[in-house]
Amino acid sequence: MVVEKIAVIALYTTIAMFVGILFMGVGRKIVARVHNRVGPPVYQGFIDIAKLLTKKTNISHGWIYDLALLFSMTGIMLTILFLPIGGVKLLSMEGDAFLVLYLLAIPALGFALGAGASGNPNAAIGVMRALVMMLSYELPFVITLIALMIYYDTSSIAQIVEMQHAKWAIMIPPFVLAAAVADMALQGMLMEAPFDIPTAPHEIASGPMAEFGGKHLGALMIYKAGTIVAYTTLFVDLFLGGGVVMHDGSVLAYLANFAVWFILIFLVFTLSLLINTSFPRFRIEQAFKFYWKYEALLAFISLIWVYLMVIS
Amino acid sequence: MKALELIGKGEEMHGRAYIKSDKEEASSIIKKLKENGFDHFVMLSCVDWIDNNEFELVYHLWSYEHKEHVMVSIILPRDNPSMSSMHELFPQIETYEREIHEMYGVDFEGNNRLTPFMLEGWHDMPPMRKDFDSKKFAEDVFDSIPEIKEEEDEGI
Amino acid sequence: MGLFDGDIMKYEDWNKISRIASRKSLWMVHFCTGCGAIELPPVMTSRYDMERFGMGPMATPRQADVLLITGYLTVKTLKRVVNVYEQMQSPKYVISFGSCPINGGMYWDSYNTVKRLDRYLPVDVYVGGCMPRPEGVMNAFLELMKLIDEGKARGWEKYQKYYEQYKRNQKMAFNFEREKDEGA
Amino acid sequence: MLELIFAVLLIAAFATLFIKSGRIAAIISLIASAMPLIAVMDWANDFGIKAFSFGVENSMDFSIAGITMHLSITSFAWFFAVMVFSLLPPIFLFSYSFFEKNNGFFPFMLFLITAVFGILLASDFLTLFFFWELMAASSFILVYISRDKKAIMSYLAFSVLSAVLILVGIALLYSQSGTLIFSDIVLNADKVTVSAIILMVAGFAVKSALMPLHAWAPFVYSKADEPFVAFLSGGLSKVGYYGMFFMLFALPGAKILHQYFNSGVATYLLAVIGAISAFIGTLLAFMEDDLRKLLAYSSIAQLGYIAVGFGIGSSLAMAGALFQAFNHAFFKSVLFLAAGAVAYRTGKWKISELGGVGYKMPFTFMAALFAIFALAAIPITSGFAAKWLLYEAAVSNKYIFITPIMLIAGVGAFLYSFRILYGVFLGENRHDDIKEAPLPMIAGMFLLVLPLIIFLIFPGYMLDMMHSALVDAGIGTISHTNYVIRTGTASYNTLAVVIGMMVVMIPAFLIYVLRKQKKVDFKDNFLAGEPYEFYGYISMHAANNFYKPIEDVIMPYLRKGAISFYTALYNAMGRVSDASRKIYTGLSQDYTIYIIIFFFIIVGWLIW
Repeated sequence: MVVEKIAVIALYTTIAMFVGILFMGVGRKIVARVHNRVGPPVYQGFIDIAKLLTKKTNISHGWIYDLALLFSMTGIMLTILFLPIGGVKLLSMEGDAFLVLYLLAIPALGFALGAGASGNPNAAIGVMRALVMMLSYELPFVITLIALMIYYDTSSIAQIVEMQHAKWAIMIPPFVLAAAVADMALQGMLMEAPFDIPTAPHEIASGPMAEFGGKHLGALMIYKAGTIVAYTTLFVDLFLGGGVVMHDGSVLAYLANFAVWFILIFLVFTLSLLINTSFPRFRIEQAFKFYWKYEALLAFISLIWVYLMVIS
Repeated sequence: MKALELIGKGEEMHGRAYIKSDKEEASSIIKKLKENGFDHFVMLSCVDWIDNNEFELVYHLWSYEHKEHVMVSIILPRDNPSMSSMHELFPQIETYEREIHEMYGVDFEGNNRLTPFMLEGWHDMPPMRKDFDSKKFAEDVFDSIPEIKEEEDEGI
Repeated sequence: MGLFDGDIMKYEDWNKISRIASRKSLWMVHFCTGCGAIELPPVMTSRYDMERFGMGPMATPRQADVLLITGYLTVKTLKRVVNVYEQMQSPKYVISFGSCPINGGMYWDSYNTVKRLDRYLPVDVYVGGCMPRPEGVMNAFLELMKLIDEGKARGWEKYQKYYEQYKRNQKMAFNFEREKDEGA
Repeated sequence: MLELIFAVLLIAAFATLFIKSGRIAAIISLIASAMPLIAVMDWANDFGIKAFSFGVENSMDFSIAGITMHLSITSFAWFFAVMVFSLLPPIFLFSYSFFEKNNGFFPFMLFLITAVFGILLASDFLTLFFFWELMAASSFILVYISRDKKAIMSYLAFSVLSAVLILVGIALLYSQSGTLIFSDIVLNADKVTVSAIILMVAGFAVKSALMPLHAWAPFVYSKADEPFVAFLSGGLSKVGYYGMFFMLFALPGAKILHQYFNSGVATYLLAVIGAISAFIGTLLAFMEDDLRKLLAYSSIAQLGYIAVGFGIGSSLAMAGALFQAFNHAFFKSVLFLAAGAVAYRTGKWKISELGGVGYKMPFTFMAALFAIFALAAIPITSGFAAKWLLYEAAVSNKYIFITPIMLIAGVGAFLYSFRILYGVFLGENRHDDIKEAPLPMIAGMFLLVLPLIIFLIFPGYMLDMMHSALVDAGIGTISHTNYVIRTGTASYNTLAVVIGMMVVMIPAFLIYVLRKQKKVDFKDNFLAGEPYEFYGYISMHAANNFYKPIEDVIMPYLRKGAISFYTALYNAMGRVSDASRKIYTGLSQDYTIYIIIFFFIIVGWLIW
């Protein structure tokens, strides 16, 4: 039984990473189509990563710089382990939403350490912006998370997914507002256009990644692909019922749930890309004020609304 | 022309006031012009008259009130020319002076930043002077650099 | 202990895979020196769209494979270009735009412009024209891809092989000292 | 047994008074400080099953000037003793090479230890207050060594404030329950009024730097010697929490407060104060440039978490609070010792001046790195388990105001932890001439990091240690095995996280091994082609004014912070005392009038 469980977990994690890399190519295709361009082939993500990993010479700024490579990939795959994907509870019975929130911080901090060790001033400014972005979008996201926890009276994502079988969370009135706020926070997490402040190529030479090349950049591309899957799956699990359509344990149910999950995260990713193509880049203070003033206010309203619903 | 009345001498050339003066008097003329309306310092240029062996420094000023352009020109001898710096009047003059010092070799007393400005690691004579043969210099420098010799075997 | 440095997978077919990968996704950093940089936006935008070949601009030389020299090079900028080229990670390629890097172009007699770029850097593809049109630039990219595919784009190996000669030439250009008597 | 420990400590203290060389004094104090730790360790097996009683056999009574003091160990005092005394040997090991000359650090540190030992063992309020004063005095002298006027004055003012609050509290308790012995007060706890509890809790809160009473912390932490500050922020603040724990739970103060206000508002207020101090502490922390002040504000923030746990009061929250206290004791002392080691080598405190120290001091950097991971509660360290328990408690009690603020303070911890790592240890290598810290210092730091690793995989051990403390104090415990903590709403399996990480590390390691790589110096960096040495010196260290963009957004709101409140108070007191000076005019007639007025007030009061 345990071996079968490990096999399922390994299968789903690798599938999730491949879906992530596929989405990078698809993302660039969608953005190109919006620009009325042909755009790269859909499998461009795989080629980029293959090219980076087969670079002949690689530079390193010391053992902490290599730590970034290990930390970022390990952290994001560990997060995917703890997220229910397509209704399949990988390890998410063992941990809960707070654990996932802090697991998402491991790659960010490891990445920041690597950038810091590279000694490039652009990298440090990029990391400063990334951490400030994290602080700013974390407030509204956390408030919506607590609203969900109070409503479903549990803090484990797997149970939240189970309780949404009958009705998706987004159908409950206060959670429509909460989903909108969480989607804008998702825009910040995926670092899409209005909030791609940390890795701004024009201002700070692509921020923290200024000194990353070759296999280090390849690992970071895999990390970026992982974040696309991890954040969108988190959003889908919390608000759109985790893509669970059929509940009996048959293979058909696995496939159906997986297909629905795939479609849902594709829609969420496309929505964030469309916002990406239509917005210039904010300054870091504007993003901070946007999240802490307007988003936090909306989130707090939905939190109080849920609180009143729960008490009555 | 307003400038000519102000200074009293000089004539009108192609619609611009052209005032000839010499080293000592130039700064007082420009100060006088600056006070009554000519507050925009356009540029400082240097002309190399190699035939009569002299440099001509021309200070261009413009006045938005009178819509007039005035040129104050100074003649300097060609061998070791020197002029007093006027960066107290207009701060940007210091940069023009640096450039002219580097390109023509005119020495400006009082300007303490006459360091190499655009040419990095330049040990030759100032290149904009007419007696500097740029084509010959180019051949000397760039043709003397040999081709990259590759061994014939193709096996890289 | 390079896992793929030939000890597990045969060197040739490993080279083949890395060549295919690097051909289909060429990332470029362009050193916008002369008047050629303005030729690149039309190549990136919707009419010609170089991204369909997987090419895209990158911010730092560490991340890039192709160095675009888009115009004339003075001795001062050549020092920076060499610095950027050495920070790139091989396999790396150089494309130079315009006639100035070929033979000095209209600055053939200037005291400051570098006449033949390939004495200082190994150049893989030259693009003629006093600033080539976007079709010329696209043609150069396709040419580079063909060279990579046939394994002929070995500028970076040439640089490593004849490193001393390149360095000697660069040093001669950077601090050239004519004897005083020749001058005026 | 207790007499022997007290004797050893006092003899060592007096001995080190006269020793000039720091080395010998350090060795003596190291041996002396190990004594209470050994005593505490061999009491461990007593508390497996022992019910909560004050009369445990190894108690001791001694009398000074006719007053008898009762000392005996209890289970929760034992937990705090383990936490506080396991800090000391590594700190003394660290200070073996930190102090060439014995500048009075060792004797008064030993007096401080006897005082803390006395407080934790006290079983009646008189002994507690006696040792509390001894602690205040010896720590004041340790602060005095730093010769910084502001630190000395603020520490003096606040320890006097806390002593007065506790003294009045004890007097009230004595007047209401007629006795000072803890066990008797617990018996007739219903007669204890609310004001006594509030005063005592406030008095203890001063020592653990809760928000309104925290003004002394930034000054004292940034001026006193590093080893003392490590113990002050790691150990002494926990003694303050021991007092609060005793007042709120052992002597069921929390129940009395609930009955009085017939709702949990009082303890909820304590939780809110804790959350606010965590939030504002973090905001102030990541804008600081002085490394020690930054650590001071981060200390206030982390201590705020414990106050939140005390405020909520459920078994989950209390387990989280005690676990957080344990973690905070260790990772905060490692951070202060690391700051001390860096200052020992470079002599600088400001983050903007430090830079690239980690390249030359790798072991200090590794210790600080692990401590910062514990501080930022990354799931691969034991810090996360503590904060997870607190979040679980807050969510299950549906506190919608505290939980977001706590979580944001947790995320804010990443900001100043990166500031320390980048500003001090990484970045441009500006300190090429320094050597690694001497061996005793590194040994001290790594000894302190050890518990954080042990409780990383097996938080269950920590919960077992607390088990008897929580049960005896009447708080009940939470279900847990060695590595899984199960609560009503969710469960957290540390083994799953660690094994998952190991398995997932393989592909990442594979990619790392894929190609050989060339080590490159930080000078070979992308500066848009500019060679590093070209202009003589391009400063590549972007650690000055690091979070300026948010500072401009946040600072206007924080302008009127607590410290400016105290300066206003300070000036107000100056004016009042100045006005009162005018009364002593030196004329005898005025004095007679004052006496007559005073006489009339007394008579009026009696008649009325």
